Amino acid sequence: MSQKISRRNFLKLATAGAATTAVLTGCGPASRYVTREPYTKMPEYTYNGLSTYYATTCRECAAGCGLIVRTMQGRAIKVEGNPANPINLGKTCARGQATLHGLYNPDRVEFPIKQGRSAALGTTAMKWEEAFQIVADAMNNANASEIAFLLGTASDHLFDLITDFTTAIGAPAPVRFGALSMFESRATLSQAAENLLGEAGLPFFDLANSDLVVSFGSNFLETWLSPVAYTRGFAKMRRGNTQKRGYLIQFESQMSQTAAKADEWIPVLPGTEGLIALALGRLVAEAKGGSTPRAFASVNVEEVSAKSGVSLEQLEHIAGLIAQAQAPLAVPGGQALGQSNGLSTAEAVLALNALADNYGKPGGVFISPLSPNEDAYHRPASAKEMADFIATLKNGSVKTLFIHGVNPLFEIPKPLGFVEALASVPTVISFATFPDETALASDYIFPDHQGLEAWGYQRSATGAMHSVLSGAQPVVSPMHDTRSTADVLIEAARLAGGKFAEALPFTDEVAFIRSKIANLIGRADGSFAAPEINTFASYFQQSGGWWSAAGASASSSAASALGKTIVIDEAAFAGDGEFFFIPFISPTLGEAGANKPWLQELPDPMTTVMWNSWVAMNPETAHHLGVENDDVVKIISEAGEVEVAVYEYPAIHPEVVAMPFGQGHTAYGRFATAKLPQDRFLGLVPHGGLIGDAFQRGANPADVLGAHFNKAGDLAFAGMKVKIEKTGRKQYLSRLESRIGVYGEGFPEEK
Amino acid sequence: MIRKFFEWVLSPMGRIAMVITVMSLFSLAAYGVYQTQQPPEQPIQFTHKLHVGLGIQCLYCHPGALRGPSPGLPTINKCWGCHQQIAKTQTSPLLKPMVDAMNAGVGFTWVPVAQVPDFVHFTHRPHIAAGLNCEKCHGDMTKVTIAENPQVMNMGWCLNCHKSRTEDNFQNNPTGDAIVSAQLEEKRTKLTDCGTCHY
Amino acid sequence: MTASSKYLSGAHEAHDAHHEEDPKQYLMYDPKPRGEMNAMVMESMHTTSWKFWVVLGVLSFLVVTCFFFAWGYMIDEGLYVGGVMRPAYWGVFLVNTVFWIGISHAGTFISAILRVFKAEFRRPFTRAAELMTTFGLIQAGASIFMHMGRVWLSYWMFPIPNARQLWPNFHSPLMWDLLAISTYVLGSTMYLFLPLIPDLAMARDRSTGWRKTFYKILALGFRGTEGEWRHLTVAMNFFAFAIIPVMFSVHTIVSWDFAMAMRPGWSSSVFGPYFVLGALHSGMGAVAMVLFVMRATMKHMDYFIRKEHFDALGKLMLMVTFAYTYFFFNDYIVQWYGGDKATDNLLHWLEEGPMAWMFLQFVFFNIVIPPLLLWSKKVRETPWLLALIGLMINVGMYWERYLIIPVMLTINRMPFTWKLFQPRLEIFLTIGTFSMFLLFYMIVSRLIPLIPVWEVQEGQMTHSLRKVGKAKLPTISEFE
Amino acid sequence: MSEATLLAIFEDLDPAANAIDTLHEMGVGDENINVISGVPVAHKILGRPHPWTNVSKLSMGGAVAGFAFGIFLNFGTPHLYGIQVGGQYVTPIPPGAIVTFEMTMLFALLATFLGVFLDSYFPNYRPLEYVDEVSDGKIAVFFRVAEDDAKKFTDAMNTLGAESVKPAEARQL
Amino acid sequence: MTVDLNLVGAKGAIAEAAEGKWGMTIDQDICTGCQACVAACAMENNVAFVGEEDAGYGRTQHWIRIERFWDGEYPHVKATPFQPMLCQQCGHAPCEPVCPVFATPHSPAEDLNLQVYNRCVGTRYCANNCPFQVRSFNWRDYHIIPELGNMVNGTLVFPLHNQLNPDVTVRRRGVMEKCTFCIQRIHHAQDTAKSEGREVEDGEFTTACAQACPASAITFGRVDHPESLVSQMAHQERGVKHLEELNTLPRVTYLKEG
Repeated sequence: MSQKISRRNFLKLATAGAATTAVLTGCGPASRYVTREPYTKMPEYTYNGLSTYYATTCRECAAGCGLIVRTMQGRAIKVEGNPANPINLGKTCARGQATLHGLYNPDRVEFPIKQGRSAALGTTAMKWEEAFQIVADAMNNANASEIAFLLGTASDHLFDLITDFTTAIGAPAPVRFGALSMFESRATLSQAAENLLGEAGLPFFDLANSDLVVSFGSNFLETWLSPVAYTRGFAKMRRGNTQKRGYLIQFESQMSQTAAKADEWIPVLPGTEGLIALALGRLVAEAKGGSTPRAFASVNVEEVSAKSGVSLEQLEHIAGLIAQAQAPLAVPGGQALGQSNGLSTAEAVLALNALADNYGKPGGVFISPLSPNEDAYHRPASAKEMADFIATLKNGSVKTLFIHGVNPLFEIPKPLGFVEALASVPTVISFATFPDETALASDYIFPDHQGLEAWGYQRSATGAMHSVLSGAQPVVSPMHDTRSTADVLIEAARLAGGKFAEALPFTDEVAFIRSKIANLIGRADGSFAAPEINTFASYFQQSGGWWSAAGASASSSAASALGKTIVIDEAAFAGDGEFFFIPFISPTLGEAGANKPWLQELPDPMTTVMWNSWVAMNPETAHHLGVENDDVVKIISEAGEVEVAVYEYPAIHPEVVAMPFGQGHTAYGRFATAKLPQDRFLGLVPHGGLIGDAFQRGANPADVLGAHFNKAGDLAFAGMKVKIEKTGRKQYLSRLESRIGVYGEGFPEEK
Repeated sequence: MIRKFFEWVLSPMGRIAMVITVMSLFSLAAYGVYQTQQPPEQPIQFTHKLHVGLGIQCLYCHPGALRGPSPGLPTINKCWGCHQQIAKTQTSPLLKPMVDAMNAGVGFTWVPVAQVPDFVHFTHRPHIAAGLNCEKCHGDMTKVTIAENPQVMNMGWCLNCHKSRTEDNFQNNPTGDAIVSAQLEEKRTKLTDCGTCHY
Repeated sequence: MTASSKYLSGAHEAHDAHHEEDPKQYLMYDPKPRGEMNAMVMESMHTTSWKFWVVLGVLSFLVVTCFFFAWGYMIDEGLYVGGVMRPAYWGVFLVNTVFWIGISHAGTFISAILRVFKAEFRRPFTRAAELMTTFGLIQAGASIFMHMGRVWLSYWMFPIPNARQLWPNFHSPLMWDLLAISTYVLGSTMYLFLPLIPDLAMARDRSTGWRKTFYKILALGFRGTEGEWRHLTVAMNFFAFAIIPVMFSVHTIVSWDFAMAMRPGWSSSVFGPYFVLGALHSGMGAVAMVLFVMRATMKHMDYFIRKEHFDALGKLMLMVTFAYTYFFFNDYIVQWYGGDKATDNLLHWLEEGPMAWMFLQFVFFNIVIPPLLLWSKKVRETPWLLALIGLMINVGMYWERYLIIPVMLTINRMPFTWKLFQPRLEIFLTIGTFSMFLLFYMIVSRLIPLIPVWEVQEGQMTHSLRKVGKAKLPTISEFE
Repeated sequence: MSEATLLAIFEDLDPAANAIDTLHEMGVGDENINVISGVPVAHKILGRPHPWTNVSKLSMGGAVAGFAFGIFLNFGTPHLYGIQVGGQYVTPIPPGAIVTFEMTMLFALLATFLGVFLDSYFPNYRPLEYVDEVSDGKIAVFFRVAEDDAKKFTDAMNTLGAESVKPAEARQL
Repeated sequence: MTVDLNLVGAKGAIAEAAEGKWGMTIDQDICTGCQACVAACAMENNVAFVGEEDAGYGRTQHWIRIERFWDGEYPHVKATPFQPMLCQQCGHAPCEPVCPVFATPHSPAEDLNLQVYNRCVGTRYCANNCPFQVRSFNWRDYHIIPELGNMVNGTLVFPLHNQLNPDVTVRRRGVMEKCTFCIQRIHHAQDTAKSEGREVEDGEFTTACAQACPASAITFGRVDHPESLVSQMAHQERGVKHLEELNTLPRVTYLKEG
């Protein structure tokens, strides 16, 4: 409840920003919602009723897609993809489109705030000058090792700035973590790549030029690494080649959106994907003739078929397809890696690619090129590293914790103990744009701009064979009294003086960014070239970043890969429940989309559920449990329990239950929490409705995840077993689909 | 009761009273309509008469009309561009608001006079391109101080013009040329299409 | 042998009994002096018990809350307080419209068609039926406006010149509806008023105080000169003939609102007559109920409204039921036989879906039960029983409309959108319209003579018993 | 010489008929006789001339006007601002049939109704010669005769079985 | 291209006369159902969100929805190809003639179904008569629900309104709405082309959904220009039109799998 009160206080305190909204809400058909009154001081480049377009970067996830935002009279009207940016080539996903609802969200933190961590202290507004002083004091009053930075997944200019800063003052390097990286298992991927190819880095799978894709639990059409790029690749694979229609096979225990597009979806028992990869490898090798490579020698196909529940015929059939395909491609990912044996699974799948000998070839596997101003691939922290970081917080060796771009209280599994860690840190300063759980649990909130109001750049870890640095610039003047975090740090460092001031010798954020892109000046192999910084910076702004003109040709060889023995040990499952628990990031909400009303209104592609979360289970399973649609069940794991409504999902392994991540907020604005209050005068028909705390929307699967890691240190999020209990309550899920028409509920005969 | 009223109405006094009531209602309505037709209160008593008299083109202050939907209303900078060179600016009480605004750096917001409802998507550009003069719709600005609408701008008014300018008569098509009349026909189709303004 | 003789004798007795019925049981052969009848009618208007006022109070409360307040609330808040949604964009409001228009058909049928065919039993209750037409149509109209999203702009549907140079769209069945219903409501109101004038004059001569003024104004100074009678009778005859096609057109056009639509289950060419018959079906039932209530609650009505009338009404109902059954079966089997996929889905949905209970009730109440009961003269002559059947038929007919509109709308050609309609605020507004109808009827029953006395007397003057041999035979002579 | 209007009230139709015959014999023309009754009584029963009426003519007139109006609505208005819908004619004939039919009927009915008002001078709240018994089914016969003959006629009526014979005075109904 | 119906005559004749002007193809084989088109449409056209209760009750305002069905039983169950359903801009639109006030007329110039919001009185007949069920009704003022706004010194302000697109009318309570093929973009493109004295080129602009679609499954353009991309897509053998048997002449072609 404390959060509730403090959130209310934001709204009470809200003054300056919201008053600038030039909006009428009169009635009568002729009244205007959007007044078209002119600027009082109109910039010469704008005319009334004509739009201006700005290139920037999407900050909704770490992919780094380029955007072109249409603005009119100082308001951002529409987000469009940047056609030049090689990551997304002018396309956007739903989350990118809805970023405007983040910009104009009614629940933003509108000015710096000091708040007690307990409700009693309440919240008070601050001046930015005080804020700078507080940050400066935090730096001064602690010796370097006692300052810690926790950042979001994206590798952006702020990360660079803080890295430089910490290295200069000798503080521990910033930690980047987020739900996306947690569910993407980047550490596992790069680890596997290193083990097999001796080259760390994020593999890029060139779907576009492949003709047969075998995906092991990888959800590349939804949220995995760079969904827009991979979707484009998929489309090309399917229809790009006029001679042959690309073929997609998906091994996954529940039919994800990606699996729904697959020509063959093969339900497997979680944790057996690696075995299947090996078995396929062996069969393919045999089909091709010649000796079976060491990688696949150890595996016993019958055993695999028995364990995974994939029939021998199916395995042989698929092996045959792979053997015949010109450019077969195997993609690991998603729940396959989120297992205790995730690393070896990844290795097995990469080995399968090695067998197909498609490394560095079109339609094969590449190591994603580094970004222009990147020395080496800095992947976000793995769950293990995060756990260590939390441990350091716990043992009180950190006096001040700066949090930016991540909401650990919501995103991190409870057993990692971030709550206690937070309690043991004297000063927590959050730079959150929105009043999320973590921000409300910190001492100060010094709100950063929303992505569309901010300067910066973002590296794209993967998604294209180009080396890409996406540039960001403000498309509108800030709505509220917010400051860019970089500016805050620079200002504070200046106030702190001494080594701090030396560490950040910049007038402001822009100056820093210019210093970081300076090394590209004069490079001729890029999207543009400029002799000196001013021209370069303006081009950089205008075209939304810099990228190499030609796709890098990866020179990795896979010779060594096949020589290595790969043993897939039995996947270990924590907990004594009878169901495998598979969490996945909601394709529409992503990790942090819950506060954007239109993302909430988007139906989930597979279940068409809106505004809430569900647990998908096979109708048989539901029948055995004696529950049906909309019944609220309690999911109990060793780590905790959540209550969520049942969705009878016809395409899921009977022993598996799946649940989307993204809902279940207890803060983070009105759309993410309590449902829109509807008219109660005639709530004769209960639709929607809430469970548990009236202030929570949906449920958060992270509450039942335990702290178990695979060998690469990534979270074994799919390695849980859970019990399911009835609660007897109902929660009507809002679906777009018709249960009469699609499932024949209450419909007498076969449609 | 009813009967009494009935008889009273029939009596001469009653009839007079009735007439008076009806007339007063009418005059009230008329007054209301009249009120809606008054030019609004502007931040400055801007005299179109004077400025147009000085030979300033409409498009100088309302340039958007050439390029896009809305001609735009001049910002204070534009006013200041000329007025700072005019001595009278500092003295004239009428111009005081502008001077103050300029010094305060706030500028002022005009009240749009010729405003179409938000379900009408009107664009100036094609009208100017079609060779219409501003006064065709906005009246003769050499006569008014504060701009006001010479007529009620409703759909019938728009359509009349659209139709008359595209009908295949001697004035539009003196030679009776078949191609011209075909063009006129197509143009009329476009100009009387609901979707041209409403979406 | 014995058995057969028994049968014969039995038959014989029955035959005799049939002959010995007393002509006095018929109103027309049981004349009373006009003055007496006037007195009876006046008294029936004046006498009210406390019960009357209690019911009146309850009804007016319901009208204020459930009709005016609820509607105002809906206009203020928007239609979302109702239950309409995709795909059931139309809901209970149009169900009510169709239902009330159906009720309204009874009046015209009885007072016009029976007048044209000179069915003498009509005389005492033409007005009671005609009132139902007017009040029913008022409710129907109200329901149409309730259903509109922006009712304050409904005048855009009227063909009036405007600055937008736009006229309504005469391609639209809704426009035909508007014209037909307005014609019908005006016509039937005038047709109600014309025969009322002499009775108002009668009341004028027999009342004092505000009633005197009231009747004086309404009676327009009617005296009963030959000229006035002549104009009146000519006009009434014209109305009697002219209003019949209007009546048929109205419900046909209402049915076209559905039949013209490109939807499974709706697009059926038999809908026109099907709906008209349905309307008469419910209308007759309603008349039966009204007569029963009148007879039970109002003074002296047992003189004017007798067994014979219920009997005749019962026969009418029987006939209409058969006709209705024929059309129902006609519509149903054509749809079923066609076997178009969407239609198939729809029929399955109706018969076995969640609303199957409604479908069954509708079939039983309208088609199965009435003929079985109305067969016997005893049933027909028992007022409460006939009223009960009337009630049953009306419930059934309401279900029928409900099935045709929201339930059939559930099933369309896009299975992804199928959803079942649930009424919300509509429930209150429905109660509102029903209360308003009853309220009007109760008020009017005490304001105007429900029995057209002059028509009754005219009838009694034209009927006489002529002695032929031993038998007294009823004889009817034309006065006009 | 001044005239007087007498009013004889009869219980039944036959004496009334006889009375009218007698009046005719005594030289009172039909134009000076008027009959008021509580039910419509056909003229031939009392041997009265056939009363004229314009109602039916007016109805036909209304019908024609309505037809014209319907035609205008359906085929006229689209040409003021034609809009295409659903690939149909701008001025379709089948709906035209409906529109014209309804308008015809509406106008005809209205005309009939107004016709009654016009023909019988409704509403009319001026004082009129009337007796309440009429609405009790009595037959009232008015006739205008010379002041001097009033006595004679009164007797004649009484002999024919009139309930009462008195000079008719106009009064507020 | 325009057709004078009174010249052309019978309904049937128009079918040949007008193959349409603007058209769209949707490749169901590569549509991943990612909802990007839905979001883009909402942002471009000021489509309102309705909240959990109304959304669950079938009152979503989506102008384009993505349908998917199930086929078969586990483990051989298959999700049918995602099927984006939007207004098909029929040549013989059943929704058009039933409106009593001409609120949804046919545009002779662009050959589209228009929805004139300010003329609509909300009889909802058009929605009933739409075989594709793609019309959505404004059951309330979804844009100004008080809970969406913040109270700032006594006045309610709606920050979200800043995003509304001024080129598209914001619908009020009680009117019908539907996909317009982004007619505001069509007009803008035509206006620009005209001001530059040229014709609108193929691919010069496109609808919001087509622009956003990451898989480029949606193509938009002139179907009456044989060389335009959309015509070529539409004339593949796997192109089908929905409910063609109703002869409503839909302008959207769906490209099936395989």
